[in-house]
Amino acid sequence: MSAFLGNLGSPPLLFFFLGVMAVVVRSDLEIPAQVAKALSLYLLFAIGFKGGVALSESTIDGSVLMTLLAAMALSAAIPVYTFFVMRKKLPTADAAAIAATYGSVSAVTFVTAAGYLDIQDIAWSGYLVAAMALMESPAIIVGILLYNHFGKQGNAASSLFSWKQLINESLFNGSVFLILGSMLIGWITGSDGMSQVEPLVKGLFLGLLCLFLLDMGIVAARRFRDSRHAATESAAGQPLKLMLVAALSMPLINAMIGLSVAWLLGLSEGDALLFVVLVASGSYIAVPAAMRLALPEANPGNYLTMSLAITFPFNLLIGIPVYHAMIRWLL
Amino acid sequence: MSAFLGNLGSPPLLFFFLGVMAVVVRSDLEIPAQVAKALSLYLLFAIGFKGGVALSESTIDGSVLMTLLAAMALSAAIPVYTFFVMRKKLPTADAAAIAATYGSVSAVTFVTAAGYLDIQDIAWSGYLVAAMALMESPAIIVGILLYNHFGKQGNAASSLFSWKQLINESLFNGSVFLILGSMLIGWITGSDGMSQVEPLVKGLFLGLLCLFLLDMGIVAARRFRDSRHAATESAAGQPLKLMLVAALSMPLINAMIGLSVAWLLGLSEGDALLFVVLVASGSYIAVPAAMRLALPEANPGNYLTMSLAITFPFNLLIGIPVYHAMIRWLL
Amino acid sequence: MSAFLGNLGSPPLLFFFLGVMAVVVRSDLEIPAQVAKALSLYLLFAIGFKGGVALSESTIDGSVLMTLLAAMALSAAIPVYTFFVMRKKLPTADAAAIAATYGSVSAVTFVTAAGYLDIQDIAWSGYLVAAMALMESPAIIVGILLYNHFGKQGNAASSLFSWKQLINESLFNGSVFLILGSMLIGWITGSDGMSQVEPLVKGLFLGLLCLFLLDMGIVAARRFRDSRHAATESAAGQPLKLMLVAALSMPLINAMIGLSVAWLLGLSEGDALLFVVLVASGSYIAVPAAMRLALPEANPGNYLTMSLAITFPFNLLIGIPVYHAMIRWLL
Amino acid sequence: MKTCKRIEIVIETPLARRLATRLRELGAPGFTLIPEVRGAGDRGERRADELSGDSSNCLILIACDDQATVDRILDAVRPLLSSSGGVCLVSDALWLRH
Amino acid sequence: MKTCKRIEIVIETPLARRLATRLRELGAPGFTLIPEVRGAGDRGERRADELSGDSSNCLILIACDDQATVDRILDAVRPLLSSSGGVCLVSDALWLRH
Amino acid sequence: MKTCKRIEIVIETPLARRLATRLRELGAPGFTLIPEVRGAGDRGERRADELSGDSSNCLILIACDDQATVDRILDAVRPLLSSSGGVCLVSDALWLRH
Ligand SMILES: Nc1ncnc2c1ncn2[C@@H]1O[C@H](COP(=O)(O)O)[C@@H](O)[C@H]1O
Ligand SMILES: Nc1ncnc2c1ncn2[C@@H]1O[C@H](COP(=O)(O)O)[C@@H](O)[C@H]1O
Ligand SMILES: Nc1ncnc2c1ncn2[C@@H]1O[C@H](COP(=O)(O)O)[C@@H](O)[C@H]1O
Ligand code: NA
Ligand code: NA
Ligand code: NA
Repeated sequence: MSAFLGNLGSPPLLFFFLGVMAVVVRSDLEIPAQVAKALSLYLLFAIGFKGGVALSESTIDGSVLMTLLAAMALSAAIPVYTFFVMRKKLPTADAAAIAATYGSVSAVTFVTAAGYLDIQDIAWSGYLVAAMALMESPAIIVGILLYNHFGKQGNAASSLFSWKQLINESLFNGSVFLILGSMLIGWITGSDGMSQVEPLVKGLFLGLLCLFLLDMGIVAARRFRDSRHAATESAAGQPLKLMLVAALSMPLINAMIGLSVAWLLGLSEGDALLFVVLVASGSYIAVPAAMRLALPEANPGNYLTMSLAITFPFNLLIGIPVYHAMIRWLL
Repeated sequence: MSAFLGNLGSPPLLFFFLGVMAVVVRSDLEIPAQVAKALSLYLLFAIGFKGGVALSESTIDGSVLMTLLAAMALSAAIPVYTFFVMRKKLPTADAAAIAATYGSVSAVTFVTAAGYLDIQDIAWSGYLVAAMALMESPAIIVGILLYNHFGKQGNAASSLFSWKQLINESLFNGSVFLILGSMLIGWITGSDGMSQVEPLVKGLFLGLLCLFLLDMGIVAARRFRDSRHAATESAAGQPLKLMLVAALSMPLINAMIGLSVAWLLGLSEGDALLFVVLVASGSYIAVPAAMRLALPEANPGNYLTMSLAITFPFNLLIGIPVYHAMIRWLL
Repeated sequence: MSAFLGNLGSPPLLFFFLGVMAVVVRSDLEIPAQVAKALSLYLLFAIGFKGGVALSESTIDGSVLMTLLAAMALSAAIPVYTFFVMRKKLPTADAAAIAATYGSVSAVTFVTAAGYLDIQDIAWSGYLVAAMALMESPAIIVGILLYNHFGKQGNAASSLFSWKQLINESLFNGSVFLILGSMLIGWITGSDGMSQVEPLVKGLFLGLLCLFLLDMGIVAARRFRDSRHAATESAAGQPLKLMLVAALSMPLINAMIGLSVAWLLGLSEGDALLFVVLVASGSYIAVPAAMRLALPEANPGNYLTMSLAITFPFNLLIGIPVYHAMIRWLL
Repeated sequence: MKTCKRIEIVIETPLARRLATRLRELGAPGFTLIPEVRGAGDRGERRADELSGDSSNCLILIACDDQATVDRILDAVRPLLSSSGGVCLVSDALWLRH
Repeated sequence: MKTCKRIEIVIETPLARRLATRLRELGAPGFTLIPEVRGAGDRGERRADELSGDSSNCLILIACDDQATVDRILDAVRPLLSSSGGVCLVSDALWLRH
Repeated sequence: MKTCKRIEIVIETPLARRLATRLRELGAPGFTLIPEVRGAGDRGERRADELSGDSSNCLILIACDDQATVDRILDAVRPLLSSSGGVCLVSDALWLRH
């Protein structure tokens, strides 16, 4: 419980709240778009580099490979069950997009969880950064395969869309590429490299995370407001409720799955938390961008709102400390 | 006198000069707009956070509340006298806009004064950051009230302008919101929070202030040049002279008022300087933006040029050390 | 040889490779344009300030002035021989633009070399920063003079181009101005000033250099790819080969010239390396911008591709350690 | 393809934001806004370099196939231009229907 | 001066990037792309504030003096607009020859 | 509403800056400049990613109701386009008078 309050009371989380409040009181506070983009690149660079250096100081054994494999397998498996559940209520394209979204991961949730562990001086292993990077693509590919198999063929944008291109994009997507690349460089240069970039990579990490989460709070709250408006206007109100239920239950269900696997793998406290957070989070950067191209008929008002405006804050504020408490209780 | 030279010789001030020089020699040096915006958000975040942490370590007593009240009262009172003086020479809308401008504050002048104190190891209290945030809105509201009462009614932009909206905007204006929010978070998380974000909030403060003032030097010098051109073209030359006189005497007069109040309140050396700087400075961000909406017939070539291109550099270069010398002499 | 590997294995260089790889695998990784611009301003600011502080701690004697003079003389002389060689194969305008390009310098190559020395704890003198700034303009002016003398007169853009303006621009070009200004301020404020901005100027230097070189890798690789496409499309293939030969031999030849002069001047190990790097590098910011205005008929596909996509990576990856090895062997 | 009017408005950023929210009420089927545009006109230069963004312009583009709506938009824009400056151009275009 | 068609397309950023690379294949003599444009239309607001950039629009401008090419471009754009939204306007202009 | 010419020029950033300062001398009543625009044409791609900004374009929009001024502007633009590339389109529009 103190961990729970500890998380809520840490500057990064409070800045997320502040961003939400800015939208609520209709303040015109705004982080310039290019700066927000740069902050997100910084976080990927820093976490990747840190992970790589940590990796260079440990041994990569069978259990590491098992964990990476398990991460990829989960990111391919989760979309399958998600798709069939969602399809009962939603059009095939939307179901596939949501499936891909939740199979993939949220880098910022991961980064925040890593910061949460750092603040509490709990160790975590660098290879989990690799796990994060490896979980982006399988979900995208499975999501599209599902749609192509169960949905009607011949979507209109197909003229602009080729499988080869899409696989390339999901493998070498900017975020995935930067994080893997930084990890590799951290791994090659080790602690010598770290000593050169430490003030940037470690010193500024939590401070810049505050500013980034401030922006995320603004963006998430705006999107939530938009979708509420849309729900009210369409007189139904039903979709928002459905979205809320799905976007709150999916992280919990997936966290349970992740927790079981982490337990089977015998991960340490810190590693288990990061693993669970990866499984429980949903993408709102790489996957939505891929979905706009491959499944343009899927409505981002569904999948993006769910992952960005509901699941992301939920994991950030409640998920991380709750998953942590469960891990402590279990281990 | 050594303090005076000390201020002129500090890197932040010298970078302001450098920006001015860039315009004088027609260099194409330019800080990208979104980066300049980000630097200004950083300064508000850092000074707010620092102020909040300082606040959490001190006790809030009656004298603190008195100071905050005095600050707000001055920011409402100064526009009144300013308006009636200005109205003798200028159209009502311009007089009202100038009044609002000088009732409000310049965050960067405040931040520079705080840096000036830090460099000289003179203590200042966190609640003055709150005073700064509280002084933005009253001036805007009084300025518009004055115009509505004494000016002709029915301005053309009224279709886009509603009182409710405007009050909301001046209360939850981005800068005000960020500084109050950061202060609140600094206050909640205290020194624990500070230890997490210290390298960003304290370590980089003066360095980034240098870069920001470089940009301010460029922007201020350009505006000064534009207004000189405008003055020459309109053959009169009179307005520029009037602007110069007003924009140099107002900070001095208001500094005297602020000094008296600070003395009555019994503020310490550092606090008195910050208080005086608040009263003596004029806004060039929040107020001009509000005036463009509420009083579009007021010419920003007057009020913005005065506060940004004349009063701001004056306070930065001469005001701060002079007010400091007076406080030392008085206390 | 270990120095060679040491350079290749340092984080900044590896991030340059990573940027190149991003283009090779067609990743959509991209540093926002304004942020990349800000990073380049930061590097100029930091290296200038550091150089100025170093200068304030040393004495400026005759040998310093000799070095500065030699630097300017080389930046005016190199374009002359380059022009006559290039003119045998290329149109006059292109030859003049390439001449100006290689007479001038690459600030980032210089900055990387300085970082390379810092990492290896080899001392270098602040006045070399001044040498860098002084080498930009002579090359531009000589290049245009050569073109005006040997090329056909009356270029079409002349309506927008005046000698006076151009000289002003090459003297007070943004980068030159910022670096000289920061150096001056570093020199004035000395170690007191440095203590205020140290975390920004020194702490973050290598980390931000990594991010900047990541961007440079992307930009250079894109340009190389474009020019290869252009070469293939035009069926010739010849120009690319010519460009490759010229852009690889020029830094080597100029490095030999620089090395001889450095040896004559009796420079120390660190200073000699920076001097050689200045002479051997080619501009891809200031000069191309000036050439677009003064010599619009010169094709940036030639001079910019050569300096940015070939010479720059060559110097970064191979040049610096090779020149260093030669200096060690010679001294 | 359907004929329509192409309305193009250059106006200061703070006013553009307000105008954008009003356009919907006026019945515009949609709009596109290009932010941080520079310019010069009767009221001098706008450099888009000021920190408040109040000296940058926006360019708003509206395609509208209903003449009554066009008139309503122009009536709303006219007083803005008189008091705060800016430019509004109207031309004919064909709107690709899909 | 030569008469030509001025095609103007507002479309989401991820699609705009792809469209731009296709334009050459369709025979467009060139194009100009204004990035990070905001807007609102049938599918709600696009604020250009999302990190993936997928909620910002681009405005693509194409001058084209060959009617067959114009038709080819419009045929390629039409299905994009149907599935992903956006606007395409065509008007007449004179192209300054140099 | 007054008839006018709507001149639209796409040109490299360094030249656009100069052109903008010349426009006033040529009698243009004003202009609007959209910076950092990308594009492709006869001279290959301009990606707006280079640090000097010299590979980005600007789009300059000029509304002008005086034919003599229009001609003067076009005469000044023509040689620029020949030597440095770019595009200039002219169309008719109505200028909302306020
Ligand atoms: N003739 C024109 N053509 C294009 N844009 C213009 C013109 N006149 C003014 N503008 C734009 O409208 C803004 C305000 O104009 P003004 O109110 O005349 O100062 C300027 O900053 C320009 O961006
Ligand atoms: N009538 C319109 N005029 C100008 N731009 C429009 C219009 N309708 C839509 N747009 C633009 O096209 C984008 C997509 O429109 P839509 O598909 O209708 O949501 C919007 O975000 C606007 O930028
Ligand atoms: N047909 C066209 N339509 C629209 N913009 C064009 C066209 N051709 C060229 N441009 C723009 O003008 C710039 C220079 O063109 P060019 O000189 O043909 O390389 C390009 O980068 C484009 O931004
Ligand atoms: Na997941
Ligand atoms: Na004041
Ligand atoms: Na050189």
